[in-house]
Amino acid sequence: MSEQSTINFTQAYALALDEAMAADPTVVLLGEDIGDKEGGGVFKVTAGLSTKYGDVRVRTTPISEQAIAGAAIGASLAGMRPVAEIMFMNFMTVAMDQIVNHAAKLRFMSGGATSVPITLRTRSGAGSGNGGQHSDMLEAWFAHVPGIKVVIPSSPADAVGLLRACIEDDDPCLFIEDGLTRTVKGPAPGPNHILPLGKAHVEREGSDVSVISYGRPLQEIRKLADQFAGEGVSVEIVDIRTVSPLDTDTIVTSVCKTGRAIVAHEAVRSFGAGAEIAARIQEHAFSSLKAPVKRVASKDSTVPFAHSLELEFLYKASDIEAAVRQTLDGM
Amino acid sequence: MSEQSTINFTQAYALALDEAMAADPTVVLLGEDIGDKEGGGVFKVTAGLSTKYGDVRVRTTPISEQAIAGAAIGASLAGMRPVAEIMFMNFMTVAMDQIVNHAAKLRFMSGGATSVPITLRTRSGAGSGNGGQHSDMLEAWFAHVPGIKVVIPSSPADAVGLLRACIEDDDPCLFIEDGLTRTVKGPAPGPNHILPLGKAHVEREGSDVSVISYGRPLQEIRKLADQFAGEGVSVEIVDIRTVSPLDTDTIVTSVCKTGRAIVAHEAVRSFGAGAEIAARIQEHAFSSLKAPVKRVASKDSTVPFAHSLELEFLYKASDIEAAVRQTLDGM
Amino acid sequence: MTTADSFSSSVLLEIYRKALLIRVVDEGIRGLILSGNLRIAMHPPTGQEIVAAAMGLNLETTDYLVTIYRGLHDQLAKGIPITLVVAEYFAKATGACKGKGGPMHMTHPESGVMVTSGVVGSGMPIANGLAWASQIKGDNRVTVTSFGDGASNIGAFHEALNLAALWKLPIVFLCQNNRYGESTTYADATASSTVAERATAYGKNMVGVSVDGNDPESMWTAMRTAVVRARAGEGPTLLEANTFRLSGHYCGDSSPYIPKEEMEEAVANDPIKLTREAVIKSGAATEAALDEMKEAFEAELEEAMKFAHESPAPDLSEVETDVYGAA
Amino acid sequence: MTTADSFSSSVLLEIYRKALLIRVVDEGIRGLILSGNLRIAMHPPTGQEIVAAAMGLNLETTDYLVTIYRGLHDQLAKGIPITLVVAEYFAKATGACKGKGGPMHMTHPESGVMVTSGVVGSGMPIANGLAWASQIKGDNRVTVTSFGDGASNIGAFHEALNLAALWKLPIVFLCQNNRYGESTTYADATASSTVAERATAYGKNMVGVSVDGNDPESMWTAMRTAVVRARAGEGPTLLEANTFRLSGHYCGDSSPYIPKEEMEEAVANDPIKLTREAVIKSGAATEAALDEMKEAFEAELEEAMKFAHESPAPDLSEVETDVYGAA
Ligand SMILES: Cc1ncc(C[n+]2csc(CCOP(=O)(O)OP(=O)(O)O)c2C)c(N)n1
Ligand SMILES: Cc1ncc(C[n+]2csc(CCOP(=O)(O)OP(=O)(O)O)c2C)c(N)n1
Ligand SMILES: [Mg+2]
Ligand SMILES: [Mg+2]
Repeated sequence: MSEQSTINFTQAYALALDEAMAADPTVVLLGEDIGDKEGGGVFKVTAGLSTKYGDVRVRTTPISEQAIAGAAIGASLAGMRPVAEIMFMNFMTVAMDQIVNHAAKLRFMSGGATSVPITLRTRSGAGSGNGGQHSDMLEAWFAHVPGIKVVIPSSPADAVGLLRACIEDDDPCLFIEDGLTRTVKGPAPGPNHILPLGKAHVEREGSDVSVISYGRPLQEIRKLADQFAGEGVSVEIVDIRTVSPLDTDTIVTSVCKTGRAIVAHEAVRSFGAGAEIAARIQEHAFSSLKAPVKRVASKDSTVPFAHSLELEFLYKASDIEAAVRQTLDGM
Repeated sequence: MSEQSTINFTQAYALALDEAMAADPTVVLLGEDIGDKEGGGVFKVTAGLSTKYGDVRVRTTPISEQAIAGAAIGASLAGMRPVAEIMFMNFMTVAMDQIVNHAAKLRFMSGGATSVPITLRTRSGAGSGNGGQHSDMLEAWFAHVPGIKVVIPSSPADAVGLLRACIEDDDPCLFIEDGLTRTVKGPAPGPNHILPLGKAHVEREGSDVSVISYGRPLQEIRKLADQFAGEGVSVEIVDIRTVSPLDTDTIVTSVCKTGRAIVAHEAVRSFGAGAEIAARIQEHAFSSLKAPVKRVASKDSTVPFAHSLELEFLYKASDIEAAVRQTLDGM
Repeated sequence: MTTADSFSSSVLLEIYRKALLIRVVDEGIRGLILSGNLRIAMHPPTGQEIVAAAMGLNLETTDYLVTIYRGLHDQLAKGIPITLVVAEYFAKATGACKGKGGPMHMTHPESGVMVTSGVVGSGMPIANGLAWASQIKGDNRVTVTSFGDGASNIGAFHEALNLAALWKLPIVFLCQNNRYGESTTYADATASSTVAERATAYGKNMVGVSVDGNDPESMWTAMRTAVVRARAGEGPTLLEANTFRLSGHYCGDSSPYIPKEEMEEAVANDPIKLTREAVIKSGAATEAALDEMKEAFEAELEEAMKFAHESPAPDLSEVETDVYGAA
Repeated sequence: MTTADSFSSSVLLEIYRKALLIRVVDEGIRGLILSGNLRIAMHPPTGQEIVAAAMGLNLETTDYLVTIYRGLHDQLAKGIPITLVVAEYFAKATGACKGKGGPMHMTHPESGVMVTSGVVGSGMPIANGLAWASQIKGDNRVTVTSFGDGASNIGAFHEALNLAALWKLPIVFLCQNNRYGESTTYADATASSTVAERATAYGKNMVGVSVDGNDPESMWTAMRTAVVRARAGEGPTLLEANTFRLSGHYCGDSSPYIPKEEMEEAVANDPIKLTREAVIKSGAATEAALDEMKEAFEAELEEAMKFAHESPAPDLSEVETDVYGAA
């Protein structure tokens, strides 16, 4: 990283939006407080963009998530590529009808006569002391809705490449940003870095165990993989990048090779995305499995306010480590 | 069934509501068109109740799902046990904030100072030609939200016992009714039939394969089990009844015995409840499994209008049959 | 499709023409359903034809419409070819949406019918987006979004009207107040005495107008004013068209919850009947000409039904096309 | 806690007393945060104290309150003991919610604080339910639900006000209009020139009133009228209290988006300062007495902070209690 320039996640989102707006005049942004008059957004991702591209293309909205999602959908039907910011993922609940009954379905229900190329950017994750209504990871809900793609980046460069891909995609995409790691840095990508959606990334090859994850936990998994390497355990890391559609092939190929799989995510364990990944692995790699697929996730509870409780709620790096060791023991 | 009286699902829901209202004056109903002035509800479940218990306890609302859910929550905080009807499950999307951020969390976030004993009754299921916005099975979403219980009955008697249990429960419960099978009959339960929540029901013992399901598919699974018995294949049927909390013990015990498991539900396959059940089975019964846990579910698509497409979309009894045969072949 | 600058007997005739077409198709489809020859859920627009006709006449093909499950009148008035509508009702591959959407989700961008929604109130936020796109592009289009009186009580209505007023969007919120939402009366659901007065909540950019939606002149004039206002960039209108739902909430609903006298009065004032009388009185057409017009529409419908009947069902592979499943 | 039937200098003093308590606690907590001694997100009610004080004085302990993340003033005015509030801010087991809810989710049924919500506008539908329960039981309680100007643009607001008017619920919708929603101005978010005029959309059962929320007499009188009206079963009020947010959206927000002059004027009109002057002028208390009052509150706060500081953190097992996990 010494030679190369680095950027953090916030800079990555901003870069992707800027590049997308420069490349395509139909890309417009809307959301609460996103204009420069309002300080460029609560998380400053859109800072400078309304000045650069004008208030018409970067539009601050009232606090009206249904109106925001609806306006994005409608504008997309008329040929625009709107990127809407829903400030926190828990507020997606306000707009679920628009997203699930309309954005995800209009293309199918119209028999392909229309499509909804919108991107919804939102943010979440526990660990910042925001409590029960600002921290949920709800990606599994959207993954359970055919028609909408669900994307979570694990590095700034991926954030650029995947957000650009969402904006260019002809279907609605949900792009999820992590609140806690927003200042974490990584190598900056080159210009116009666009990654494919629906493709998992084997970011580290290994032979003993596959650790499959997305988003924040990758930060810890990379360190653990180094640590295990020191012990002679070879960890393969699969970053799925796109929760839905899920790249079953890449996951299964990895597990068929290693025979052992850990799936890790921040969302609460039960009925989370990890369940789908585990279910597919055992479906397609049953005879290769030397141990059950283990899941690491946060506890089935509400995100608590007290920091000590919040840490106890969250999945831990040590949980992932323990899961790797157990699976090596065939447990 | 000859001696015993029978009732259909609609009568079962009505019976449970009537019994609950008679037993407890804090039970109140609210929802669109539910009063007798409006004909007793679109599905006639509440017919007669506003006449019997008065307009104060059975209240027709405007078309305002957020207001309905919110009123139920608020009244429950003040000691009532409201039962709210959300006409179709797809309209739950309008009220997701109230249900997920409030109903499910207030008890935790208040440190136990308050609780939200509400029941949300809703209805869904494909097969009736209602198309993309009236047919989704979204139980997995709610099961992914700690704090709310999710219940789906598979027989009229269970419908009575489980709906009564939801109303008596001190936590919010989502009770899901199937639209297509509303006139299907079964034995009537005795008075005040109340079943435990969170307990699966091994409704048929068997030794070769466990078929785990809930709701509508049980109608077909029962027939298939008879058919397989004729072929000398012994099917154990586990009706989970409560999707969340999920009775892992009963499921795992069954699969440890049979060594084979099929999970069937109507919801679309990916990221559905079947994934969680499959994931838990392989976690807890790994060494007993003689074949991968197979899932039968509807296709990952939007519910289509044309009946032929709708049938093609839906899981089929033949899919369950095929899955059983495959798993017996170790596939 | 804009016909004139002010109301005249020829406008009256144009309204009747569109309204009659709607009634003919509506009756034809209801006939099939009630006779057991078509097994679908359908929400008839019977009695609301003048509203739709006045809307359609004041819009260009390129203007946008977002309507609801009770949308047959709106869709035909906006110009979806009858064959495409009927074939979609028949769930055929030749329907507007290849049989995948059905009556509740009819879409036909070529006619400007962008969305038909089955979720009450949900079309309004989407309609704003279409209008917003027109504002950005300066393409001079107007968006109309239809909804019922009951829909004025849902949150999406409020968010949409606030945004439209705030952004001065080129849009008309057309509330078709038919006095009932399913079986619940207006008064049991809606706290304001008219829907139009709710415009007050959205400041000076939003105009609220309540008219007799069954009266061709009032309805056409109000619609024209609202569309002109929108197209001129002067802001949105909440236009409440007072009308009645003559065939129940869904086809087959005998409306037992509607008082007998109320229903009788509404039937006596059937706008198709009254408008026909008015056309003849105005001299714009003779009885014979109108009878001929009706026969022509009936023939057209029969043709469409034949086409639909003979059309193939959608291929089963359609279940997994036009959607990005979870794979 | 209802103190009087009409405004008087002793009511003025009571208002000041509550408002001062709020300011002292608010400043104390902000001080801890800004000095790095408390690492929490906090939305200060600075400048909105008179609104809350007037509300609290007009309610009984058994009356219900639903408030928002910016809720410290409301919670204290309604009567949650300071120790419970402070301990909750400190995330301690002795807090009102055992440290599990935090400032954004403060609950204390014994004081009638039933819900504190972090989702804009979401409290209003729930407040209706509390009021509905009172209506059913005839328990004579009133529910007040606080929210911001920005919240008047979200769907839940509309659904709640329509239902409340329709059902004539004993409730007061208290909009604390502080001119900003985060960094967006009132005018950039809200199409109506006042929030109160939105009452028109809910018919005759709903009254809309806009008052100077920083003026003790106007605010107290408006609140009293609304509460009396609700308790008498005459219906809900949309009461808009015009005020200002002196310490930014969150503690640490320097509000660069607020024009300098606007902020200076607001600071010059700090209601705590003006009300103190009015109290002294009215003769209800001397400077010295008010200084003493302040010192007493400061001492009380210090005590509460000490208690909170020394209190244990919640046991880790609390993560899995008070919730029905998926098991
Ligand atoms: C959000 C939502 N809630 C409930 C329904 C069920 N529903 C379908 S139509 C209808 C009545 C709508 O009344 P109105 O808006 O007056 O339109 P109308 O049917 O009278 O044309 C209801 C309640 C729905 N489709 N969507
Ligand atoms: C549904 C929802 N959308 C967005 C937010 C983020 N948010 C928190 S406070 C706030 C501003 C609210 O403004 P207002 O209602 O005026 O209350 P104030 O903060 O000024 O007291 C916003 C947008 C939220 N909490 N909930
Ligand atoms: Mg209606
Ligand atoms: Mg504000």
